[in-house]
Amino acid sequence: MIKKYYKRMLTIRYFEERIKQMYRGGEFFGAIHLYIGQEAIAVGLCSQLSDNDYVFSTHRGHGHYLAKTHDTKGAIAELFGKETGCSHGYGGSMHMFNPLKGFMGGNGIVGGGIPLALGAAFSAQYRGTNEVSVVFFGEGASNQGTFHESLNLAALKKLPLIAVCENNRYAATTPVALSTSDEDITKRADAYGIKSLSVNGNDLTEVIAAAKKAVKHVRSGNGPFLLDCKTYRVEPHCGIIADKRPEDELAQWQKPENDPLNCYQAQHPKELNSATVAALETDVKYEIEEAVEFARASSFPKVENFIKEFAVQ
Amino acid sequence: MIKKYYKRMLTIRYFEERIKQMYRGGEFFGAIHLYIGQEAIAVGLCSQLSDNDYVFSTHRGHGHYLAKTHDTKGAIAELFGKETGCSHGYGGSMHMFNPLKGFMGGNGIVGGGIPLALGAAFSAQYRGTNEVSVVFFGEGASNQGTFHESLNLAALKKLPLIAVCENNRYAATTPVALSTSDEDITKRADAYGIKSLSVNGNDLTEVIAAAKKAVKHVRSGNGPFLLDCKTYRVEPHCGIIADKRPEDELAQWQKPENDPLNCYQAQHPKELNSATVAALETDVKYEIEEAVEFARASSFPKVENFIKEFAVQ
Amino acid sequence: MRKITYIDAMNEALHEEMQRDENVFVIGEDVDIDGGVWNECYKLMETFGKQRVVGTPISESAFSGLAAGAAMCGLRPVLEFMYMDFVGVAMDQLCNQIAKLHIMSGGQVKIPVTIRMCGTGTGSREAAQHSQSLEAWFAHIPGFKVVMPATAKDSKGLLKAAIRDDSPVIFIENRNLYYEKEPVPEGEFIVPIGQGEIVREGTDVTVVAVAYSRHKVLKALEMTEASVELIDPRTVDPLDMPLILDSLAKTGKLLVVQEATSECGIGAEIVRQVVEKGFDYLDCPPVVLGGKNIPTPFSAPLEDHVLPQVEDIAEKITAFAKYQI
Amino acid sequence: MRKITYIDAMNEALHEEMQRDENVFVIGEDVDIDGGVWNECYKLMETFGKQRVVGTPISESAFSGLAAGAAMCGLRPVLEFMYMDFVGVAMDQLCNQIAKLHIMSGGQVKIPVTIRMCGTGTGSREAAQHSQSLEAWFAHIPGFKVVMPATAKDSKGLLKAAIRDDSPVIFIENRNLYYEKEPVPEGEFIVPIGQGEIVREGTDVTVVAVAYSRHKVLKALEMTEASVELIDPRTVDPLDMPLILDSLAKTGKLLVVQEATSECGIGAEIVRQVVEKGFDYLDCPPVVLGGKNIPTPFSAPLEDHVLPQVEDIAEKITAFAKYQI
Ligand SMILES: Cc1ncc(C[n+]2csc(CCOP(=O)(O)OP(=O)(O)O)c2C)c(N)n1
Ligand SMILES: Cc1ncc(C[n+]2csc(CCOP(=O)(O)OP(=O)(O)O)c2C)c(N)n1
Ligand SMILES: [Mg+2]
Ligand SMILES: [Mg+2]
Repeated sequence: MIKKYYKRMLTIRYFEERIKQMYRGGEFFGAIHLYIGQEAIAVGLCSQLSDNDYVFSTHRGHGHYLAKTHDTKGAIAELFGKETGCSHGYGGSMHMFNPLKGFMGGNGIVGGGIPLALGAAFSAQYRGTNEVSVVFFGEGASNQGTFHESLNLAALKKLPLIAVCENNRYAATTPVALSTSDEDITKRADAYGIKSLSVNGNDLTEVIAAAKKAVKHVRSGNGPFLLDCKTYRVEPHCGIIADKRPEDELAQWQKPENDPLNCYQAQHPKELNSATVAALETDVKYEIEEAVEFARASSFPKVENFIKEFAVQ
Repeated sequence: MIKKYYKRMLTIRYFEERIKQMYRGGEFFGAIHLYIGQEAIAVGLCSQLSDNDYVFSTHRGHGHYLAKTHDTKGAIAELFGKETGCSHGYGGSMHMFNPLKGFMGGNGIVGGGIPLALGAAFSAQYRGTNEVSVVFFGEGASNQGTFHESLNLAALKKLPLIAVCENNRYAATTPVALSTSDEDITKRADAYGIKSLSVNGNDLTEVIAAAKKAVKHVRSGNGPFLLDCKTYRVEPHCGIIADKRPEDELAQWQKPENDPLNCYQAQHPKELNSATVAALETDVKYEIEEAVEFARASSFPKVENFIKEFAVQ
Repeated sequence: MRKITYIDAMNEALHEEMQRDENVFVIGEDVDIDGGVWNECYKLMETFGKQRVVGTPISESAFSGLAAGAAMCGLRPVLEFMYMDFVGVAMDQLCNQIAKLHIMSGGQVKIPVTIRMCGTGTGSREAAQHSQSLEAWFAHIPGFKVVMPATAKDSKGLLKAAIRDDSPVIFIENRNLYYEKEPVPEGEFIVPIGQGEIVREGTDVTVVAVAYSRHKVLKALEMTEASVELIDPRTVDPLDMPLILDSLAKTGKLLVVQEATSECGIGAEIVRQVVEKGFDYLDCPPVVLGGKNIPTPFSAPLEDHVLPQVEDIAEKITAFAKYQI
Repeated sequence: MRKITYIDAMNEALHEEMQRDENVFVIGEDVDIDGGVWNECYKLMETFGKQRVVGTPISESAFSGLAAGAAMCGLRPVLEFMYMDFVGVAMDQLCNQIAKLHIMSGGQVKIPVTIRMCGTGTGSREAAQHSQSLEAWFAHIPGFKVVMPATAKDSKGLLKAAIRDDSPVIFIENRNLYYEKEPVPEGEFIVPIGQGEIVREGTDVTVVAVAYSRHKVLKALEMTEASVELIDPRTVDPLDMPLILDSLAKTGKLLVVQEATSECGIGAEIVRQVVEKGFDYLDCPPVVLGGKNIPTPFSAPLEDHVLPQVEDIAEKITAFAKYQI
């Protein structure tokens, strides 16, 4: 398990590094928002879910996608706009989909996915399955009206929803102190009578433990749960935006003990000794290069099919 | 003061009774939402405001209008759609305006006025005046996204806003338990670090005391304040909607001790002895009949002016 | 034929479709209590229970999104806005989520949501925030179908078609029609989306009447000698252009009547398509008679002034009929 | 003439107007940090301080309402949406509040709010939720003016006009133009709202190019022999119909090019007005070349297919020019 989880975080990390490089090289276009530094949250949550459970993601969704589906090829091909992409090239970075694996899409609208996640939770309740619905969102999104409406509604209907706030301290260039009047999002959960937990989102062990609790609570029909995960966005917000955060702050968060991968490795020196990690790194790199080749070799979707399938008139 | 406050409540009560009668008689049209049973809240709050302070109202706004402006004539004429109405006939029941008296309009959209009220508070801060901005809304409205966004923003910017929730236990036909996952709205204020108080909204003395505190807090630059006023909507939601609430519940709330007028009278047996009350009743009735005559005698707004003033093209 | 009201006809459709398909459920404010504020959900709660008749707080964004997410998982929600005017608070969930999820997923998810816009209409003195007919907003956004039944029969047949359709359908109701009894066939029937109806045949002028305007035009016809071909498009997106063009081939003259403001409305769209596809049929300039470009005022004479009245329509038709090339 | 970028031109307008009138302030996400994400607020914070350069949480409804309320009290807010596509979350505050407060109050309050729709545009592979041109939504709602500058000069002149206007103005920017240097006169100038511009004179065909399409049409002109009169309407509500009609009187042929979907778009509105007011000028059917009726897909070849390309425009123009009555 430990190796597996580490490998998943590593896959996300290397995926994002590779993407960044190719994006800068002009190999593909569109907006990309990198997940580097937040890997433990996606991996920790998804470690407790099955393919039947649902994940709703955000604009910063590559990590969620990989953690839920393990589909590196589909993800890269999607970024390239290829027909082998997980959304057949129609979605791109912000709209990866894989409903067969329970991945219900990213979202280009901040806070836009929270109401959608209610629906999957509702469907589980309606059919009497024990599926759960997980929605990721940033601390910035927690100030959108949809957050409030959805949490109240989830609580009223006791829906099996896990709301995961990734508090990475910034919304684009705005620091959390200027966006969120009380940074402690669990207080918002309290206001609706929703159970919650705050965790160090960069410590996979903590996240897994919290995710276990949340999933158990929700699967047993006790209604929604909120997880407040403290983390940090290491990269700039996205491709085009200048990043002028304080250097010492950046340095602080890049220290080994604050990096989710290093932190997890330090906790498991035996299972994740340097030989093992080196081997994993080789594996993951190989897998990603394979996926890059796959994406490059794939074709673009055909305009003719497009018209047939989607045109209304 | 006691007589004055009582008279204000009485004016609202009789106004609404008269309106109901005329509406049923087909004398005017449109939606009307009566304020009967909630008089103490509007009167209590407005007792602490000057003409320079702002009030933003709702679909159920006659009481707020009268308490803030004392303009019975303008209100009735507006309901009749006459050019002497407080919105010159353009607004009707849900859109009474009187900016000179600080009455910034009703609203046909539930939760729609809360963001607007931020703006008046912002303007006070911007200009460095000590005006306060008061917004009324129902417990139903507290589940709209605008409530959440506005309170967070008000707290962040320390705006001089008083948010007054009139929890009258119903939103149209939906009881509060089915709309608001935790009925205690002050918990929501807590989530944003906003100071708040819960009061018996049918007890004018309590409301006045709370309003004093709130106004003092806000005027001194300490940021927003939330008042949670427990009350009950005695009449049906509006003209067209069936009302099938439990008879015992209705009876309970119509008991003298729960009626804001009776309650206040009982607290002040001397100042509000039966002779005084009878005299006030006569006065108020006369005033309202005068306003009705005024409204009836007024003209409709002229289509020609309308076109000149408002047509864009 | 038996006569029932528009609202009861829709209520029948809901009963039938919920019976037929256990994935159909209704969601909206007050739908679970006393049959909903318009009586549109009469007896649904008693028959189908609260898991399928879902009352909500006043949280239109959240419950619209809930419907979309449920649809992604295979359910078929019928979602209610108490008045069409309130849709502003949920436009993102409708237009960026519901309308686009199918294509953004590369076709992997379907969003068979029926979105009932209740209480649409004018003339009852409800002022600017309760008087809008916003079909053009949705016709402009790819991904929706938009229907506007103007009779009890169509209200039933189109609601059933909408619920069975795999695309999101905006279903726009008119409050002035709710409680009038009209002939409606017994039992099952569907009115196909995309099919207009010739209400009256005629040879001088083609009048396309959107939604409630159908009734105003019928009244106007009593005041004119002209031979009018009256078309009710019933679906405004996609439009039944063949029907309109065939009629124009005969009459050469087009008047569109709608309650929405003319600017960028359905009438403008009909004109765009008509001139592009049937320019040679036209004997005179097509005209749209719509709401004036002013938010609807409360006062009766002003409201009446802003909206096309029966007399205005009759006058326009007569002038059109007289028009010589 | 000096050359500066579209974004710097708007930034100049903000500096000048904030200097001129202390009631003008800007509000939106990230506007207070590093000059905003588009650099549109460069140095505003340093110059005017945080009471007049108001950063907000991602709460578009709340801060749009804040702007409206502040305007009711006499301030003149300039409100920013980071992308036009995000406006869905605030449509109620915009269309039911900002557009209607003036009339609902019987004229007692004014709402001089400028609403900047930043980041509008297509072609940069940002997919369905970041590629919409929603001017038609606002043109359809009475109470707004809607402008769409397509040059650096107009971006400055129209922004100043918008800020000084007492009505709410929807100001739609195009992200593809942001960082290109173009000639802009020094100092103060205003481009009046409601005035189109003849970009090229010609005699065969009138092409009305909405916003960014102006640049596509200019490229297309290099591929055709036709003598084209190119009009940039600049304001799409109210439209400068005299300018368009005068041109049509000369050419008899109308092509509208826009990025928004054609259904119920500005092009349809132009056609509606043109046929109503200038039917006899028309030698052939007016055509709108707009976005296809499909949410914009991500993949490059699909996105290009959905939007009018330079070649499509050139082809249409050539065909139009050849068209004989
Ligand atoms: C409704 C809306 N407003 C603004 C944006 C632009 N935007 C995209 S991401 C972002 C910041 C989001 O911050 P947060 O929710 O904390 O997520 P993070 O980017 O930190 O992961 C903003 C403002 C948007 N996409 N949608
Ligand atoms: C956005 C929106 N949704 C729904 C409505 C219809 N509506 C009008 S009043 C009302 C109930 C409001 O309840 P509450 O906020 O508690 O105020 P109350 O009527 O009890 O005073 C509803 C649902 C509306 N006007 N606006
Ligand atoms: Mg963040
Ligand atoms: Mg209530």
